[in-house]
Amino acid sequence: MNPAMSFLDSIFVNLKLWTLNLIGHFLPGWAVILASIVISGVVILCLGPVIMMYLTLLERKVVGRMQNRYGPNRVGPWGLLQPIADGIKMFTKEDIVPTNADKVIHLLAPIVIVVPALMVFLVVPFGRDMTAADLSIGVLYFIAVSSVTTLPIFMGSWASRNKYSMIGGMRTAAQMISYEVPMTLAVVPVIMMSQSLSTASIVNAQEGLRWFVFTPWGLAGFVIFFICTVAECNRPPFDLPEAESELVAGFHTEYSGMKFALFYMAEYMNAFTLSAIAVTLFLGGWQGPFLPSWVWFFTKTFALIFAMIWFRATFPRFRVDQLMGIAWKLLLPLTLVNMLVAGLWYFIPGITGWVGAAVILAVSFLGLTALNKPVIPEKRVYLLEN
Amino acid sequence: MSETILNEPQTLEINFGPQHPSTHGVFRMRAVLDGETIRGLKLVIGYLHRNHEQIAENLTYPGVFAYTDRLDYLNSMQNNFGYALAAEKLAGITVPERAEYIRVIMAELARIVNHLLLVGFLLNDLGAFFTPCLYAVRERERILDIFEDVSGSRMMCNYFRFGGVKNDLTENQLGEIRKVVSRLPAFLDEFEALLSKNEILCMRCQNVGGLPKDLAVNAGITGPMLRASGINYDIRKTDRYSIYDRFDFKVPLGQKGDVYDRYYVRILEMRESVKIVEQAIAGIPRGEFLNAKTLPLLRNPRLFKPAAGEAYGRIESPKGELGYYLVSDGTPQPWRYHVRAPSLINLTVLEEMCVGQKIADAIVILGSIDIVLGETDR
Amino acid sequence: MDILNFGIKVGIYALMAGTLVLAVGVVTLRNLFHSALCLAATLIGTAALYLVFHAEFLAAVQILLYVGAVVTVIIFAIMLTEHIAERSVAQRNRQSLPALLGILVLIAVTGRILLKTPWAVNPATVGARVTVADLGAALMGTYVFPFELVSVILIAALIGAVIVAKKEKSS
Amino acid sequence: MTRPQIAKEKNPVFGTGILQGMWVTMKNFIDSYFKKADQGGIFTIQYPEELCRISENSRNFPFLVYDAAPDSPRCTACGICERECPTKCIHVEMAKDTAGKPLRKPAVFEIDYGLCMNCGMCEDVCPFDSIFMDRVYEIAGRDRTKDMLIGKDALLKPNAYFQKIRPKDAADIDARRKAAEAKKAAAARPATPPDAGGTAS
Amino acid sequence: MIIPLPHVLLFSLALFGIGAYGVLTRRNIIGILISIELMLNAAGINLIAFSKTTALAPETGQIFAVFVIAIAAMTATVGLAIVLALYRARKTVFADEVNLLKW
Repeated sequence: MNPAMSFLDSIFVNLKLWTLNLIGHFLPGWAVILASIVISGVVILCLGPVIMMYLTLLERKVVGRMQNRYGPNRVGPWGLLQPIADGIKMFTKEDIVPTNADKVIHLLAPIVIVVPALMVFLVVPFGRDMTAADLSIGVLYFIAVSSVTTLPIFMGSWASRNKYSMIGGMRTAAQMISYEVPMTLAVVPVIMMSQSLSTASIVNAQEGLRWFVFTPWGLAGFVIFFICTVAECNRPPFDLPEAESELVAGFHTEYSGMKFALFYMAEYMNAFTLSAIAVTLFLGGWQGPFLPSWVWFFTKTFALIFAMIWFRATFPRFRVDQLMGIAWKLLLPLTLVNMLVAGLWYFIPGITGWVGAAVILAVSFLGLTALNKPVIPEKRVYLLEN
Repeated sequence: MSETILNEPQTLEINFGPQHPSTHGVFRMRAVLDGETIRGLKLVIGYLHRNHEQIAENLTYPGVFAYTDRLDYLNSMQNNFGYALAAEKLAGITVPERAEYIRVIMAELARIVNHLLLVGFLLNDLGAFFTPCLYAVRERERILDIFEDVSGSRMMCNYFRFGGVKNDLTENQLGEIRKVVSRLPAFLDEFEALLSKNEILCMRCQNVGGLPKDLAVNAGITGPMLRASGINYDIRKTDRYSIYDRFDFKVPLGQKGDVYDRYYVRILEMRESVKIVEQAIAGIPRGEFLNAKTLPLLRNPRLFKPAAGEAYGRIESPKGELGYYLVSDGTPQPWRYHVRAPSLINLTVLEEMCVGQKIADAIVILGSIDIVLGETDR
Repeated sequence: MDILNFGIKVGIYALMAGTLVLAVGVVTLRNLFHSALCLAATLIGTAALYLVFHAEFLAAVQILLYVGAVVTVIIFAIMLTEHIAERSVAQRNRQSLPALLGILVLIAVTGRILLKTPWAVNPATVGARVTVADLGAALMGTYVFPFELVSVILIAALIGAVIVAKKEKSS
Repeated sequence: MTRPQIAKEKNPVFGTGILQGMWVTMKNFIDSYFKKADQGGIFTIQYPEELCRISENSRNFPFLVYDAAPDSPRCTACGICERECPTKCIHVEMAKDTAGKPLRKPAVFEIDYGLCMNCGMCEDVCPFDSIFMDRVYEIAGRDRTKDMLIGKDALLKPNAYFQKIRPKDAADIDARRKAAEAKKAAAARPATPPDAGGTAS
Repeated sequence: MIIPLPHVLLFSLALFGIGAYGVLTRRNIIGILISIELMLNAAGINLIAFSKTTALAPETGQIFAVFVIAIAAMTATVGLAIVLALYRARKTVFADEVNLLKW
């Protein structure tokens, strides 16, 4: 790697070190530690909302293009200031609280929901040595923290005292608990292979182009994990909790103004962090040739986010029982098979293991879909009468 | 919907509408839910009642035309057609050959418009984020451009007149129609690639909201909904009104009568409509577009005084059998005017189709019935 | 470093006090939903306490299972049985006072014993950092029997819960 | 005998239909950058900068035509349009001179655009070729009673305007009127004194 | 240990006491279940604290805490399933109204 590249690669790390050195000249040691935490924290606290704002713009642009229209293009060049205009609008909107609402919890829910969304950023390796806190239990931390998201959604739906909200909240609980299971199990092969829970060392285990997604179990795991992440952050085709054609707006029906914006923000930050984790686990994180590590990371992450937006532009929504059926009857058995396959792949080296693993996965996928009779499209015949 | 269901501990009564994103207007359903399953469902209609029939009885016969546009505001051409048929029958007016062709072209274009929009919004009800809807609207726009070019208005066309149509079709306009229609098969292929085999759509639609044959017949269901249940009943074929006997087209029939069949029958009907329009453009004769004898009647509507009597004109509107019943007492105003609105009558089986299904299904079933509140509530 | 250490200490005591306040909320709040939320907060507080003892794995499991799953299930049940838990219904039985007295006595006695006991602190254990790998090895080695037992019980509980909660078809 | 039928086969592998659908949206995404509107590109119109093409037949609200000057419109205040209007949105009052004699021109001619449903009935029934359908559309108002009630002065537009927006119809009508006038003049010349000739008020 | 062991033990004792109070006084079965969760938590804290200080093998306490969490999850599921069944059958979730075996 040439020096210019390595300079670019570690530009943010060096920037922080330099700042800390500067502080070290003037202040005692504990202040430096504190400053280090504060710098990381502030960066994450800024990064989250900014990413969310521009994700909304990106989504509207991409969906617009897929629907043969421009998307926002009035505020600023190419609509770049649209998120700011939206933010101003959100701030100035009236905050409506229903009469019968549980006021305290109604207020707390949108605040609480942002917290886990931001906390996940802590373990995301944005680039070489760019993990805010390289926890030894990184992946588990991510799973644990993202599972908390159910709670504020429940709070919001219950506090609104609205039947639509209530049904949305019920759906959220069912959906998120169900999809956590295959999601967690899909991660297991990765942990088995990299023999670590720390996100940074998982990325290190995918050195070069040995990304996990290039193995049969990795590909299957990635697809399952990605489907589950889409379901976890309630994005189409799994957006049942806020299904606007059925439940008006689901759990945030009764929210307006800034509170609604916070729900929105959490959703988009979740979309980002979950994509980032998927990249970390399966797509080699920041690993990649030629470009600086963080460029690779953001490219891959945004590719996944693009895929999420693409899903949104293409698919109808699942029904609640089908959603559950897919999690429990299709994805969960597949993850179990996948764990087995990962073991096989590990112990049978070379092409045999590779092909064997692929065959087992393909056969089990076909078998499971064939067993799931109700979800298989039927053959239909249409008579043409005179 | 009995009180016993309501009194069970786990049921929840919920109102869909009149302000709800997917009730297609100000329609209201009172649903009793058990978890996500619908145990009972009651329709509440009439929020858009505008006294259509009473208004029409206080207008001259030609003056009603503009009001029929507003019945099923998505395909005013078809509404005009039915009313024109009824009034022509009442007054014994003949329609010139060319006008008949123009009428058929317009009616079939309106059918395509309606079905495109229906499928688009059905997909919206299914939760697709506007993409199929906007693709459908993209094609619909081109047809609406033709409508504007021909009749002067995009949606409230008010194009038909007793004994013909308002304006003639120029060669240019015919070419334009041919161009638009020739795009449609390719578009429908793309549309089907997006939808018809999509597993999510199939899962959501197949075996949902099935309507058995006998119930469909007994409830008086007509239109694509009836044909999706497998009954061959198309007024274009049975009545052969206007000049529909001259065209070669088929009536697609479903088998199960579920939402998927209703969706797919409509796609196939659009393909048949394209065929009809192509044949009509090819065969359109020269001649007058409006019966010369009725022109003074239109210039002076009070002279249009059909002899006392009654007439029922019906057409196969995209939603079903659209009938107009007119009774004349010899004055310039209809003595009785009644509309048999397919939207309303097709809606009556909603409860039978929805009970036992999930909430999401109820929305989709409602979407697949294809109602327009302007016609339902009148 | 003293300032930092002191800060951490104050933080831990504050955490413990806050957790206790929330726990009191759990048992005293009338609205069951509120008390379930308090429970979630208490559990998160305990998880934070686990972090203090360098039991990161356990903290994560605590949040994942307790907050993510158990509390959610509890709230689910509260929602399903909601209209019973109205304000007009008494949420407390008549043994409040005796219960309170008894528990105060229990706490007093046990607390006294706790403070009197000379705890034999094992310095090797204090310094040890338990990694997830250690835990895994222990689960699969020394404690494999209880581990399997727990999984069997889990399956049994799962099936049992499904069967108990399932509606009879006939109605 | 096999009847004609269309069979919709099921997908060989679960998930291929989903991928097919994704391909369609991706194709549209790419096309939106490289293709023209009628070939699958972006078809929206950027409104204030671009305007829709409006056809000659297009109609929305009625207006009145005058030939020479606004104070001598074609309208004779006969009230036929008022009577035949399905929504009764037209209000006409005939002008009277100081003696109270009717003047065969409107004193008040108001159309409530908020009520008008653009049907074109008034145009059909007008025997004096006076009222026609306009196609202005940027006429939003803030008050439904004040801004939407259009009076005579705003409604009256010169014949040149009509010729501009609907050249074909205007040419037909002008020719017919000229012929009628010529015929009338020809018929009038021998019967009446020359000073009564100006009946084309 | 950054804070002395008895303090932690006192804390967990208080937590246990609060939980026990809840179990004794709540009428609602779900409320009782919630209180039981609190008590189990107090036990978990004790396990961790001891495993950090007095235990011979440092991972023992953690492993048993994991078991406690698993058992707690089971209590919650089975208990709530019973509550739902009860609610469906008897329309009540109050422990003192479930007195079928009394006579």
